[in-house]
Amino acid sequence: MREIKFNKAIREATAYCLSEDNMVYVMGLGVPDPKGIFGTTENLLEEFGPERVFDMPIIENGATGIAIGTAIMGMRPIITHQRVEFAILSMEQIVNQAAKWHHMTAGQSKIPLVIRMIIGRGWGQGAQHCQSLETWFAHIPGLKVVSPATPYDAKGLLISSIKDNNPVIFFEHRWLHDTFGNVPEESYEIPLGKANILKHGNDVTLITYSYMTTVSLKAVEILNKMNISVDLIDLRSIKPLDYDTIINSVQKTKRVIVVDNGWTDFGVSSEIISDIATKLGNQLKANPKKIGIENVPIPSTRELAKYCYPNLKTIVTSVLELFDKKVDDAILPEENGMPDVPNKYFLGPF
Amino acid sequence: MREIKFNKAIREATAYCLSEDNMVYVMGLGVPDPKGIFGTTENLLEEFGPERVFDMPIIENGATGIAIGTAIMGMRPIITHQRVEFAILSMEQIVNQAAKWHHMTAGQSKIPLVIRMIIGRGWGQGAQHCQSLETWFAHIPGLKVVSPATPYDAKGLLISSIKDNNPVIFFEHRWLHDTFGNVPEESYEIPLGKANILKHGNDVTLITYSYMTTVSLKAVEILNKMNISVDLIDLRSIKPLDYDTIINSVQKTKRVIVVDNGWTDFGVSSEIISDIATKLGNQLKANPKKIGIENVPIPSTRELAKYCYPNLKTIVTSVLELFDKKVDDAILPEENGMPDVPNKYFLGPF
Amino acid sequence: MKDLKIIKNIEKKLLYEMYRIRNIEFKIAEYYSEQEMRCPVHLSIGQEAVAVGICSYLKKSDSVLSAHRSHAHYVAKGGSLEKMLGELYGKETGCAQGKGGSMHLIDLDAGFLAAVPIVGSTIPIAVGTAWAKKLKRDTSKTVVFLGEGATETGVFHESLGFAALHNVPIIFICENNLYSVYTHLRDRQSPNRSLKEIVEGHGIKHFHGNGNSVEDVSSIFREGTFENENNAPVFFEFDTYRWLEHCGPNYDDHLKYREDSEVSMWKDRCPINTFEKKLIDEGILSHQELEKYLEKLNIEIEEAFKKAKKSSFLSKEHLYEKIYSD
Amino acid sequence: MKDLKIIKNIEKKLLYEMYRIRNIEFKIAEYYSEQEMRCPVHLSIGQEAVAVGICSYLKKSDSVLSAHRSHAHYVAKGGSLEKMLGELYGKETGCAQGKGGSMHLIDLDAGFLAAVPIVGSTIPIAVGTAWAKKLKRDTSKTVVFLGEGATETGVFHESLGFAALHNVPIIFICENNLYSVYTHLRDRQSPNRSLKEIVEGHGIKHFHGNGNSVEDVSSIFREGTFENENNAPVFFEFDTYRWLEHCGPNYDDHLKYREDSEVSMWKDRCPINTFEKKLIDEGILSHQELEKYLEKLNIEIEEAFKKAKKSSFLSKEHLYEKIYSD
Ligand SMILES: Cc1ncc(C[n+]2csc(CCOP(=O)(O)OP(=O)(O)O)c2C)c(N)n1
Ligand SMILES: Cc1ncc(C[n+]2csc(CCOP(=O)(O)OP(=O)(O)O)c2C)c(N)n1
Ligand SMILES: [Mg+2]
Ligand SMILES: [Mg+2]
Repeated sequence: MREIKFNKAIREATAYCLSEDNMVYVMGLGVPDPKGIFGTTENLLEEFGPERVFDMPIIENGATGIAIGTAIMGMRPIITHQRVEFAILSMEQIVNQAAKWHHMTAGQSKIPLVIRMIIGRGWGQGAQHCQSLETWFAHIPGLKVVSPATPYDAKGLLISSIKDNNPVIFFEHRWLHDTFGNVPEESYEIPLGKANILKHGNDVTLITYSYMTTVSLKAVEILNKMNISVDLIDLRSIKPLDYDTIINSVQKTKRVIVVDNGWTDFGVSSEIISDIATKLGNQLKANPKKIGIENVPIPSTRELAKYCYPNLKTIVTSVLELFDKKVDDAILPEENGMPDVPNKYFLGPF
Repeated sequence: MREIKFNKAIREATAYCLSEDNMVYVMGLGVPDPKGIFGTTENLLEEFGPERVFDMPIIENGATGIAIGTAIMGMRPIITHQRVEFAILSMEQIVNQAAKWHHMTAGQSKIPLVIRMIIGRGWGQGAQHCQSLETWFAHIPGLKVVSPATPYDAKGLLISSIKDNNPVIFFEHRWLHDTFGNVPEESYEIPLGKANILKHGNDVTLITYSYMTTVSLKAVEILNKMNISVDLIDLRSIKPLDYDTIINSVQKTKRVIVVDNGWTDFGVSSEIISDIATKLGNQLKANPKKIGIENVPIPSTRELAKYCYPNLKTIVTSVLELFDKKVDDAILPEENGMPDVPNKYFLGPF
Repeated sequence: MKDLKIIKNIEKKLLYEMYRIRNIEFKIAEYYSEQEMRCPVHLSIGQEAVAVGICSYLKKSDSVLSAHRSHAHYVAKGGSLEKMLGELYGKETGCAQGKGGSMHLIDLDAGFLAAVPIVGSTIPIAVGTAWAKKLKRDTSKTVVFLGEGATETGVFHESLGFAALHNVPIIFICENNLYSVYTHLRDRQSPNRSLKEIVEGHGIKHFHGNGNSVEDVSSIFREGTFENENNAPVFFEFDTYRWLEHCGPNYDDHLKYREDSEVSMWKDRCPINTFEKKLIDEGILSHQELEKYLEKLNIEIEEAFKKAKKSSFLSKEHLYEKIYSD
Repeated sequence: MKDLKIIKNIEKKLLYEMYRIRNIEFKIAEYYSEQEMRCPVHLSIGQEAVAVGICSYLKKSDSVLSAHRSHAHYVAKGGSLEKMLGELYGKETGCAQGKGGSMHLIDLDAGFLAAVPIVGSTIPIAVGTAWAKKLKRDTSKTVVFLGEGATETGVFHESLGFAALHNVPIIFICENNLYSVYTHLRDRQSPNRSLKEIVEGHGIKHFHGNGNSVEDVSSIFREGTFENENNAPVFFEFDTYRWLEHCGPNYDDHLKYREDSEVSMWKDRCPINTFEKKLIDEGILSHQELEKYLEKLNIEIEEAFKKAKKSSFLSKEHLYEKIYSD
């Protein structure tokens, strides 16, 4: 199968839906500009015209309401936000209106709406340009929350999200946009609300999503070398959360670690661990664990920011601790020298 | 000690701080109006004048920014929101700005700011007038989150919140405003970040906060009659969360139930249970449990809304289940006939 | 109310529609104390002329959105009375089966798309509605009602900016009743503020008129919408006044947040009385004819209440339904 | 730069300050490729006249707030160059010890209170600052710089409304550089929009001028602030142009989101060249004098870079410090 980048997978899914259903449109700051939202909307304007692909003023809240209005009329808007922080301005429309509309109207109206939010770390972004607020949205009944980790999933989950008749918050970690993966040319859907078991094992369950899935995959390789076999669950969707897949796995392995993509206090990992505890607490062989982003506002300087994020070593070490083992540094590959960039080709400025 | 209502305790704390420190002011929709935010700001305008106590246009986000600006200049604003839903419009200022300001400026500026948010159920409010979003704020480093359950705590916690040099989100459940309790006339502070053990027992730990504390207190009485002794922890603060008090209690009782004041998915109870599980999971005699609001948009009609909320019976039943016991209906007092009002004197309209 | 359709005389229809709203609202106020309509209600008494003056010139296929104070708009747009009362009583016969309550009226058949209680929130939603119609080459109109308080919100301005930029055929109707809850304009808006200038600064035409005269409202509305047939947004501001308390069934004159003289001045300018007097003076309407209409109206209203009271509630399983759409 | 203080001639001072900003910015652009300033940078090259025209007439005790593109405002207000560069390098000598980065400059000693990258967010914060001063009877000024893009945000309008209502002595400076990132005004604002009318509709005086003429900027600014001594808010809009890419150290003409002719037209109107030519033509300044200044400036800048590069980073424990204030 051909390999393409994550950002191109997003673009392909969008282009497919735009061509398949003329009710779909894309709106967002910078959507038709030369950078095309990290390459995810490149040339869509040229291909589909300015009624389907367009920019907007800096009106995040208003634009969300406008999208809701078009959705009520049967359209299927996709909104993009280059940082989740900009979307915070539109929480009112997302949470009070879009999320509840179908229930409030007793099913008479629906809001098929995809809101793409770019999250994650990088290059001195500072406290207001790198948050990961998945848990906020997952707390709200009526929203769906999706978070792909691979180009394949990005395409399939985005198509499903656009076809879904509900408001879907679609989180893209910035460091994934440039990653490569196998992606079929034809269209396909990945069901929302179902997790994906990426690796099968018996000793421990590792649960994660988004960018941390890519790091966890490497951790699993290393752990395998140390004869620890891992069930690696990539959540794909955070809401609805696939409790069944999680529970089945943990029932088997009896050990579990959740690698959060955000802050761990009151975070996604808290929900997962609490669910496991209420159902399987007394069957576990070791106390469950969560790791994730340090609970601080993320500083701009790379020298402090680097301590905020879990990495390969943190994950491997945490798993080994469940078995009372220590990590052998020799077995860990060299870390990317600069922990504030996704790869060595990245030269800034954002 | 004299008994006063919760709303008067809030007013007393506010008036005390207004008179003690002329940097304190109160701003919010309806603050000086005849209803005075459910009686909590009654006549403060007359007492302190229009430069200290005032209304505002319908500009929740702008007003929060304005308050932050005054806080940078050394003032100590108190903002009020009659429903947490209105405050959603100001999440950007609260979360990107106020919460991170001190850290972002490397400690050079601080934001002493209290934002009072009224939460909770009632009288056909519908999906947009009854949410309890404590967990959102608790997820954010740099915020403090406080939620009193009694008039005594309301006064002491509000004074501490106003004196605190950080942004404090102060949650008041609407059904508490008319409750009575002992409140000293003089001023006093209750430390933020410390939970309160309301009842001591050995069999089970019951953790809760805000309105659900009042229901849980009744549950404990009933459980005591059934020879189940309970450690009842009222959190008082949700952030910083008093993990130590929780862990100490659960270490003793080895059984725990968390009664959430909001939705249980990705909620406050998830954080608490996950923390217990990571630290004490393997010592528990029964799997921990969470109960709270059904994970649905709350309908207006009382006939559906009533199923959304845990009540005395739910709590007692849940605790008994930990001991494989069933509830004896005879021992439960008659429930208030109308589950959509806080007491029989309530006649609407909001 | 079917009868209205056969009343050829448009003036009479306007008066009757205003009476209909007022009598429904007063009946809600009356029955509210029975504690069976267990939700907040924001009544429209005093403001009937705006709703009627606009909606009488809308077609069924035109769309209306509103906010917390929406009964008048819903009724004037032809929303089902039975469904509205059912909703206030929280019953399954309600327009949202009781899930919404008074602050979330909807009647898609009548073109009443939505009302929500967060001030300002339906403004962009309405702009989106109108814009979708333009994109779909649907020429029916979209009207959003808002209070003057809502013009303070950020999202109001964002919505105007977008509507002007994309030439969205949205019709804004602002009912300026001087108050946001208990707070007078003077405590919320600078005396130097001009809504007209703001709206026109955004690039949108602004019309202003007496919101207590149903004739003024409808003639200004027709003039303004004519001017803006080629998709441009247009803004109407009408001065009017709410008689009862902001939320709830009662007068609130004892609270003294507004001068008695102000209240009585506005009551003297009652949109119904002044117009009724005119129609009678001009011989367009007779007392007897009006009496007959009011009797029929009374029966219609009482029956709708009876039906609402008699209806059942949704059963528990509906709580968990329709959270997500299939 | 101490020397500026002893330059009696105000025109020279204005030119020198503009040069100072430009040369600092170009030096940042030059060193950026070394990959040691690892944060986004929004450079101000082309827009120096607004910053200098305003800040030269502010006192140290006056306050300035800005947004993502704040280097010019910070420098013009007298912010420490060493601290700014330290911040861009993420070092503990930075104005926020590296915690903020380029988008969060602060220098309280210089009266530069804050800059944040969320568009619009410092506008209400600045209104609050000015308002606190009024309440505290502190007569120093408060100035907030914003882009024309920020005038689209809801919070901008909310802030204007509040400032007008409470007569808050805030000074808004809008730099209209035609673009929000790569998006031209025409794709964001209706051709029928008038910022002047909007601002005046809110009840606030609006002044407009050539933002590439430091003389125009300062004379209009002085005129406007005189008019508004008694606490009223006042709004200034200046037309100007950004030369480099929105974010980052490079030209971006290859991206073709703006016409080459537009860029070169604006470069011909360079605020520095035009003013320099004038001063030389009028004999106020000699080439030699200027050369001498630029040499000294160069040394100052290079030394500040050296210091920033040499400084240390904060150590790990600082990550957990100052999350809460005591
Ligand atoms: C965002 C928001 N803030 C505050 C409120 C509380 N509130 C309900 S109605 C209202 C007054 C609105 O005034 P206006 O728009 O003039 O409408 P009117 O009630 O006069 O019809 C307010 C402030 C709200 N519902 N939403
Ligand atoms: C609320 C918000 N939305 C979007 C962005 C992304 N963004 C950063 S700068 C910018 C352009 C702002 O334009 P303008 O205010 O004119 O300032 P300029 O860059 O031209 O100086 C945008 C849209 C943001 N930072 N904040
Ligand atoms: Mg009003
Ligand atoms: Mg600009």
